[in-house]
Amino acid sequence: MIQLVPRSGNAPLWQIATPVLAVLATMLVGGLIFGLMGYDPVAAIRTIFWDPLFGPASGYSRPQLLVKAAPLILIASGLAIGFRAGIWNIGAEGQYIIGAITGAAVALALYPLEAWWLFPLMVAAGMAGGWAWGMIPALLRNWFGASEILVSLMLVYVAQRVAAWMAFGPMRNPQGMGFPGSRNLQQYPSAANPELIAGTGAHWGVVAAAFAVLATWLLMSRHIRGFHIRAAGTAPRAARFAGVNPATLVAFCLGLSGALAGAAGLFEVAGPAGQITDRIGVGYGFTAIIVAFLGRLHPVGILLAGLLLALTYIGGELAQLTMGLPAATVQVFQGMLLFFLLGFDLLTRFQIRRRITA
Amino acid sequence: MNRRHLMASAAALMTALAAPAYAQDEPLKVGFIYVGPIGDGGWTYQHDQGRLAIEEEFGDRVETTYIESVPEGADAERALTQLALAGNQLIFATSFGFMDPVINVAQRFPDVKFEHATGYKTAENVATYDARFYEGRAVIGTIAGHMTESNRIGYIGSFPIPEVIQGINSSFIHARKVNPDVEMRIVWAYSWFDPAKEAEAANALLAEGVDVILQHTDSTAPLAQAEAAGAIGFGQASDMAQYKPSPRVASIIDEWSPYYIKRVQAMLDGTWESGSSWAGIGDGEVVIGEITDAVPAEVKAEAEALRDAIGSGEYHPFTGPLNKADGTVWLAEGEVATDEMLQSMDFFVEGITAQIPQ
Amino acid sequence: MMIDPLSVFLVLLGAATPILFAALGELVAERAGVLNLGVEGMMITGALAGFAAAYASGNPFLGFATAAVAGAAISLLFAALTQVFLSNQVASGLALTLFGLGLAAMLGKPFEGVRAPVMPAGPLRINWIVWLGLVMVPAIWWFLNRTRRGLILRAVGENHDAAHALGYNVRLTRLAAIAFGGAMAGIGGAFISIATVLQWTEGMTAGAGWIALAIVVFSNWTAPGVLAGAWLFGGVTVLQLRLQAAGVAVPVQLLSMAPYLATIIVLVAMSARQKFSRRAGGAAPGSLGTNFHALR
Amino acid sequence: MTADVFRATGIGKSYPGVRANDDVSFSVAPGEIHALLGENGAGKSTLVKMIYGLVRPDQGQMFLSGAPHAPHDPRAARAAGVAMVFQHFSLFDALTVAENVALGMENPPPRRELSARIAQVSRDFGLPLNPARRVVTLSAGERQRVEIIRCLLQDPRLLIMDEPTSVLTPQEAELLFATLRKLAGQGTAILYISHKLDEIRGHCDRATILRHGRVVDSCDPRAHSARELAAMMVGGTMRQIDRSGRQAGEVMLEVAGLSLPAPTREGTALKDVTLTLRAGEILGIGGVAGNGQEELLAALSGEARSAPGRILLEGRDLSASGPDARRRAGLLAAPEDRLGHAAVPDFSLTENTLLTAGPRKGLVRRGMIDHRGARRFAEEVIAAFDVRTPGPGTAAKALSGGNLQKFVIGREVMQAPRVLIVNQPTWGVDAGAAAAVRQSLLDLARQGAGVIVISQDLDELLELSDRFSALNEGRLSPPVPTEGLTLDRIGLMLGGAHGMEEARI
Repeated sequence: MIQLVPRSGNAPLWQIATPVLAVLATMLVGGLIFGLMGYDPVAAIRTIFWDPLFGPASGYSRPQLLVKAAPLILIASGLAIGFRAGIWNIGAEGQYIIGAITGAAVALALYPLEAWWLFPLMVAAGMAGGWAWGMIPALLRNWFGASEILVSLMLVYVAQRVAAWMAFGPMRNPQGMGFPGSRNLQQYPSAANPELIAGTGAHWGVVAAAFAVLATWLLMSRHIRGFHIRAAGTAPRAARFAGVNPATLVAFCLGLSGALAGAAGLFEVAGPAGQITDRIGVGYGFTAIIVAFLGRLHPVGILLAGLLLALTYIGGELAQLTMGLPAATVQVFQGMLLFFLLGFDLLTRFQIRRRITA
Repeated sequence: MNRRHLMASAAALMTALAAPAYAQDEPLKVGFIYVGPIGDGGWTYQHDQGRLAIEEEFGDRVETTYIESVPEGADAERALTQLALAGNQLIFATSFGFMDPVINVAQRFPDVKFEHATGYKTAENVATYDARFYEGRAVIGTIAGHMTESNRIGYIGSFPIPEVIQGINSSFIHARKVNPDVEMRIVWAYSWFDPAKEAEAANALLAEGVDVILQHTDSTAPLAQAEAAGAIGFGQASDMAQYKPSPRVASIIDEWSPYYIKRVQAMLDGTWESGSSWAGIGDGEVVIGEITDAVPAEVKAEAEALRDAIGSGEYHPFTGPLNKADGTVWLAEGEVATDEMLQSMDFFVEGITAQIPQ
Repeated sequence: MMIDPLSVFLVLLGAATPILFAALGELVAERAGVLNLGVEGMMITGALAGFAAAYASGNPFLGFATAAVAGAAISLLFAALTQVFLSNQVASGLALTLFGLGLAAMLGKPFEGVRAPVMPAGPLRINWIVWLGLVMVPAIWWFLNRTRRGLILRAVGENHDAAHALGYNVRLTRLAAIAFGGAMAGIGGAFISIATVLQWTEGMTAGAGWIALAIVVFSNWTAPGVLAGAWLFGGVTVLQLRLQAAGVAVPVQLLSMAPYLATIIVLVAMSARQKFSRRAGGAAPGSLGTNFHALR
Repeated sequence: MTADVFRATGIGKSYPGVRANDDVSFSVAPGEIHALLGENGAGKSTLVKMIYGLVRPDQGQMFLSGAPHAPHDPRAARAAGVAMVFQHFSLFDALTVAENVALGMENPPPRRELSARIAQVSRDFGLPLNPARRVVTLSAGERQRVEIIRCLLQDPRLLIMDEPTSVLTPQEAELLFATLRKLAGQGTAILYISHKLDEIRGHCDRATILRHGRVVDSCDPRAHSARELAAMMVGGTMRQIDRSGRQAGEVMLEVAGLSLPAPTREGTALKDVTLTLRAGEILGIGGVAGNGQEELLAALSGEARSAPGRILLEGRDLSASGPDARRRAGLLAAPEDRLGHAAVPDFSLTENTLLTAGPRKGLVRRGMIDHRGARRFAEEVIAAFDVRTPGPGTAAKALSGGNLQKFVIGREVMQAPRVLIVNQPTWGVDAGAAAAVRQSLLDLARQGAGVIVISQDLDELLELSDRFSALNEGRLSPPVPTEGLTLDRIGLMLGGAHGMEEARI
């Protein structure tokens, strides 16, 4: 008989070991599946996990890791704070979209004005948009007790339709020959979010992501508000006793994660994506949830997890390119990764003992 | 500034990587990026059929690769770059939303040729191609006009963009030509592919008394619904032959193979040049699938005659006199619409009572 | 222009069926205290498995049976994670959705482009599965409120510690509820592939699973409420399209948001009722979303 | 010995690191009310869980009416004729009385018949209940009736009651004992768990006393004084408490007309609470659980805010202030629930100091945490209050109840509060720790602070406090001096019969 005994303290070793174990298990089982599908498992795993970093074209894909990971890390940093407090914002995708729209709206409204302050203003507008979209579930929860999980999720669909409306209507490029989509902000110097140092992939979003990791780490480990958030997540009554107002906390967490998601949306629309289209949301908001969990809701973990998931995306593309693996395999892979992580997570919370049955 | 950085980074990349030089004895590498999965049974499926046709035609002289389900925006840019870095000399980007990414990547890889479907931006090494789907819609419009008993034709639109509006106008004009009592009911699905939504849209139309359904969305769901209601419809993008002989009485097939083969041949011959191709029935890019026996012989003959007239160039589906829906004159007697007029079409012709949503 | 309400109703019956099944299944799981966000993943699994079986056998009903089994089977992944490994239910559910979507897309390749057998119409020319869905509503209501098993299930969801103390097997009850939820979601997904579209394409459930989750909350955790929610959601969707089809100039973009906004509004109304009224009936199950671990 | 309804021989049960029961043997005769007496943690609960099939013993045997009794789950135990009334976790709030009863039965009759039987049994035993009501709407006493009726309907041979009176007023408890008597008269054996000595002396026929998992004695409780029983329970003589040197000084805290709505559906509204607390004084507040104790503590600690002018500390109006501001002003509190309310179970002791000691100890400056300072303070508390733990890095949940309670009380006391409010300061704490906690409260008062002790332990209140008030359905009775107060009078106060309050509802 196997018996689970709750651990009395935290198990820092397991906290680090479980994600590593999860990745290894995913590689193992993933390789098995590839083998069954008739692909060379070793080559597939190598293509996904090794080639983007050290393969022949890694000079290009390494910076791309940053480009792909930046929005994930930015969003996940915010989400993790809420998750720590037991506040489930799973609508970051919507906040991302709205942030992109409000940020781009500033640029499009002022086009073709060139000014140094335009881009900072766009960032502020993007964050404000994401914040506002995040505040909707926060206020509905505080006022009426509505589940923020479902409200934030429903708002993703609303945001997608707002994006389509914008792309076809108010924001449509007047020089776009009737096609949907806004002007391309990459071609509007004051509004663009370019690569800062050539060949690194680093744009302002990458800088912001790095800053977000640092700031959330400071918040969670050094600031009393972070302490309150952590307390509220594991012992809500104790947090209230410590002086935490739950409603304020809900608003803070949803607002902050919304603002970060909004910022991610803005950096994306002004940089790599370039324009508002009806498909501006590409799922970063949902993938960031995985990143947050994979990173154990810890800023440094999120940094690594964001890079790891970016790796699976880019590696997955490479695997399509070089081996003809179907695109869906990446999704299966990410799902498995999360499954394994959640499963192995048991080891951080429980000790496994063998019980001698009489 | 933005542009300069991009260029600089591209230059750095090129020197760093020294992409494999194209040698005559090696096969020509041709890459594709698709917006959907190749199994969508519609748009992407047909492009992939074109890719297979290249392999069939050229055998060992070409090597094709593809990346499917690539979101528009930043991911497209990366996928295109990956294809270029992998040594592909000719790259087909098969969705409108890939337009700006194609232009960006093309600047960084001046030696690689790009082909972008349905867009309007070209460059030295970027050609565009599209098909005159409205020609095919004239033919099925004719069939629809004859076949409807309720004099109500339904049309499921995807998005209100010129390409779709051309199709609606073209089919309506020709349905009215053979049946002056015809009305057209239009439902926008706001999706290219959402089977459940398309089914609901078809049902909404059927409930309005429509007995012929035209669709500019890619799933077979409307045909399935039409069949259950005893109405008819047409295959879209692919032949949808599994619904023969009824409800699918004919189809408009996107046949990209002739163009793809032509362009690959040009690459092999060293005669590739940029340009904008907009070919139709005459070039075999728009194919009317088998008109089944569910259609009376004389209607079938009339439709085939129209097809041939369009194919040979003796008839243009948009020939005056034609008025806009608001009653103003669009084309005078005998006047033929120019391509520019068609490409920015944003109005319905006289007789359609519906509004184009903004 | 008038729109015939009966015809709207007939269309919405079909449109509401996938979410009705999925939401009824999730209702049972949630009444047992399990929040499974993997509905979308289970639906798409059912859509593929059901289609594959219907196509291979030529019998759509066998397809639905297979879909139920497949949905239940994949839900056991979630069950194992949450009931055995005691993982967080929100994260596990999301993982299930992600995994299900990917797995179905991967395994579905051979079934692309083929057509499902046509289903024989049921009584009143309404699909048999639509009827089944309608029957499931009172059946589940009866099960939950009038049977001993249903009582135990509700007890487990309401207070798992007390249920355990009384000797009921919390884990087994929840496993069964999760599997039932999976089976129902599987049937719901299969309705899309077998009865609506008659074809398999990846991602074809297009978010229906999430709607189902919202509808459970909307329903205030009752079976008749789920039916009302599914009909309202289906109704708004259908009506929106009907208005377009009837040529009424409607702001399509705004109307396409309507089902989601309506869900939010009702969600808020329900939550407010539960929050402000001291005697409101049937609020969220007490142990919803929390895992149970007994030291033996 | 076959005449016994229940007999246990040599029962043993171990958990990792704990020997919960060791060689426990005792028996219960038909018609006997048999007390299991012991401190919290003495192994009473584990023992009855084994009888009820929730836990399986490692060693030993049990017999029910002579037949071996080894239930593998509670349903088997119920089938064998064992019924149990739990202290916690046993009712389903959202379900009706009838449904709750049905869940506790093996083969419940159809709904209508069951409702009729519930009505009948509740009439027979004088425990009125409406079977169709949802449990969430019932009072604590009514909830217990549900449990009891659930047991009675099964005609049990052995009825186990786990601390049933902790939620009852003395009057309600009397009613309960009358019911138990009636039942015992019909031949049912009753196993009664409590640590309330007077209750056991008044109503039980025999007592088995447990200490550290072992049976230390067995006696007729009626033949012993409470002090003797306590000595058996604790093992040795009780430490004397030093009450000397206290003098009431300036008014420290004034609460005037404090009314607050119930925070949750199950909570209690506070109704017009008024009190005055002087420096150096200890005010005891008694009451049956669930009559507003938690709500009163929350209103004073700042977890719940009130209208202006309701709460004044040394003349300063703190009604609208949050916990932080109140702590800064010197109004501190220690709630009842150690794990999850007074402390975060997963956090280290160092981190747990930050829960309350930030403002007064300067552990948080401009929002940033002084971890080193927090650790130092945690170490001071550990040293001063003799908290047995490997160090301040230990998680709160790893401490025993008594040690954590010493830490929690110490954390507040060492911040030198002007006024300290504690709720159930010694609940579930071993005697040594309880004495230390009580002494620290007395010392605090002696140093000039005002102390409010909220407790359900009347002995504790009589021992500590200068004045006594009773809390009943959210109303606080006017205080009376503790000197010369009888248990009878307290019982009346707890039941709400304190004269003037009766008139207005």
